[in-house]
Amino acid sequence: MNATVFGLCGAMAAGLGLYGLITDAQPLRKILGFNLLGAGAFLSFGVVARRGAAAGFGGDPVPQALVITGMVVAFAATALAVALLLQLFNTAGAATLDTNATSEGNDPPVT
Amino acid sequence: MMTDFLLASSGFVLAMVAVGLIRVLGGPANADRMMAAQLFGTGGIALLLLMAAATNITALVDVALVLALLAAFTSVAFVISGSRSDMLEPGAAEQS
Amino acid sequence: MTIGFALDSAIAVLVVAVSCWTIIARASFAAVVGFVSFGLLLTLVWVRLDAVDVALTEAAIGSGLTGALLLAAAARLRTSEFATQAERPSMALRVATALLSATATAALAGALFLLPSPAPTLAPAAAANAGATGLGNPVTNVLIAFRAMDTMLEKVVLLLALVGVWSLASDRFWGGPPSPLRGANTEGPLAFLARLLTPLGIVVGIYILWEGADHPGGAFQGGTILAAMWLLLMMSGVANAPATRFRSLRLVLISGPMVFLVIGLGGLWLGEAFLAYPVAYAKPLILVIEFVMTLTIAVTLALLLAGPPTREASR
Amino acid sequence: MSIVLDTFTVLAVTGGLFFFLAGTVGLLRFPDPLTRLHALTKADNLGLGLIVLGLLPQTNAPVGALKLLVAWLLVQLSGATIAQLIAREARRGMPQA
Repeated sequence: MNATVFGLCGAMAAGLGLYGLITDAQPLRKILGFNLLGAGAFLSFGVVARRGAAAGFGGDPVPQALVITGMVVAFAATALAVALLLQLFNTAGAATLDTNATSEGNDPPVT
Repeated sequence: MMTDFLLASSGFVLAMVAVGLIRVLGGPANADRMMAAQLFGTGGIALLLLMAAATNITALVDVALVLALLAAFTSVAFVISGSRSDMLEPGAAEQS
Repeated sequence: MTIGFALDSAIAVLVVAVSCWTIIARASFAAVVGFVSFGLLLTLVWVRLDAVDVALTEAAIGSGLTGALLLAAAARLRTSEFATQAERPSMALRVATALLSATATAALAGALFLLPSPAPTLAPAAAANAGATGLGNPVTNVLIAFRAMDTMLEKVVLLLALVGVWSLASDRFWGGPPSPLRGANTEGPLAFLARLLTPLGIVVGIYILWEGADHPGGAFQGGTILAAMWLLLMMSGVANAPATRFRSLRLVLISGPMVFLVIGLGGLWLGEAFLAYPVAYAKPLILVIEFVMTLTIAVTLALLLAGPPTREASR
Repeated sequence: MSIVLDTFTVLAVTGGLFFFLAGTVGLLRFPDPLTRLHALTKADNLGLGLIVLGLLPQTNAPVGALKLLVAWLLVQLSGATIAQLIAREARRGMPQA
């Protein structure tokens, strides 16, 4: 069945996203990895929806609706994460999660 | 027969987009990378329109419309952030 | 069918290749461009999975808005990028992570392969109850009627995320406008494009909302297109980002969840259940919710992307 | 009648595919961003135009044909302007590259 190809592809995207999320030191790249992980999970769920094709629909509409809701929530979470990251950059002068690097560096300007 | 021709045509356009995408992502200049959204703006839309005609799902034309709008929006975002990161280039480029 | 299978396989290989690029690319800008391409390719995947509603959402939010957000962040963080690149984790950690990721992939793929053969589905139930709302699009039915609670709470999540972003502003900027989204040279072609594209985009956005009743489309997709058009005006310098203290702006932000809540409580008051629409008025009520929600989604998404207020509110 | 229309579709779509091929070859072979941009925007837009033209007889409602034309118009409008914006970026980066 054709949908299986995309299931495999979603699983691989999720795995790659997880790898990037853990190993990449840059917070922005972690956010990218997290989005990749989420997209892979949505895609896998989309394959489940496709398997549930019945009653004249091309797929089960319930998982499809949940994926749409999930995408909007993922965007909201990404926007908040990016705003936090930019705030970190503005106050600490570097976008890094390494606690030693920020405490050694110049004192953050108080706003 | 017509269906097969249209589907095969969309496969051909996909191959062209794939080759172009590999070329464009590799750079070397950021200006090259900015072309990625443009590539989907023409190739992706041609692909969707061919698929819509092949499968008789007319809603795919709506997807093509949305993609056309959002590809333009993303291209503008590319150009603006690209030009901003170029403004910061002296310093950043020399450190590396 | 074989042509279709070849097409699907080619798309799948391309998706995996682009996600690899997103992880391994050296420069963040290149990685984000890879991610945007990934989103655009996913749109094709959703089309091939016969989930056109999801394809529209992916094209609009997944690649469009998320891409613009991450691109702007990559541009801002450019100076800090090379310093952080040095902090690479040890080889042992990377190998362990690779193993963990491979296991996760295998588990996910295995779960999909081991799915029971006539897969469990709610499609017949959704088809049987479609008459209760009078709408022809099953996905809109699920979103607005059958699982309306999810959709309402998701509006609240969007609002909370915006409150979170705004609360990062320092006290003296509270209520002021966010930073301008403008680029280096906005005069000329960009302003021309924004003026030309926005009216067309608004028509397409409303059309997608309207289509959502019976065909793929709806409030999310329409709202995102409207948000993108507003952002285009801001990025090209034709419009300015609004001060966040405006009453009217805040009213639009809360009107979506509020209308949902009021109609939901109305269902309770009429003796049925929370969010149960009286059958005779189901369709007009749903249209009211969808229309108000589109406006709220458009404004919330655009402001989420614009970020926290960074300038003092002018009196 | 339908044979004539189908032949027209096949011819126009094949012509469109040819221009997509030409654009991709240009993208691969041309030496700098400006010429590559030229290959991408000119050839692909012509290719899309021919494909839209070829698909017009296959639509079964006037609204469908209208939407095809609107999609093409949108790409034309945005493509022309964005090509110019990217070209500016490419030219600013040229001396170093």
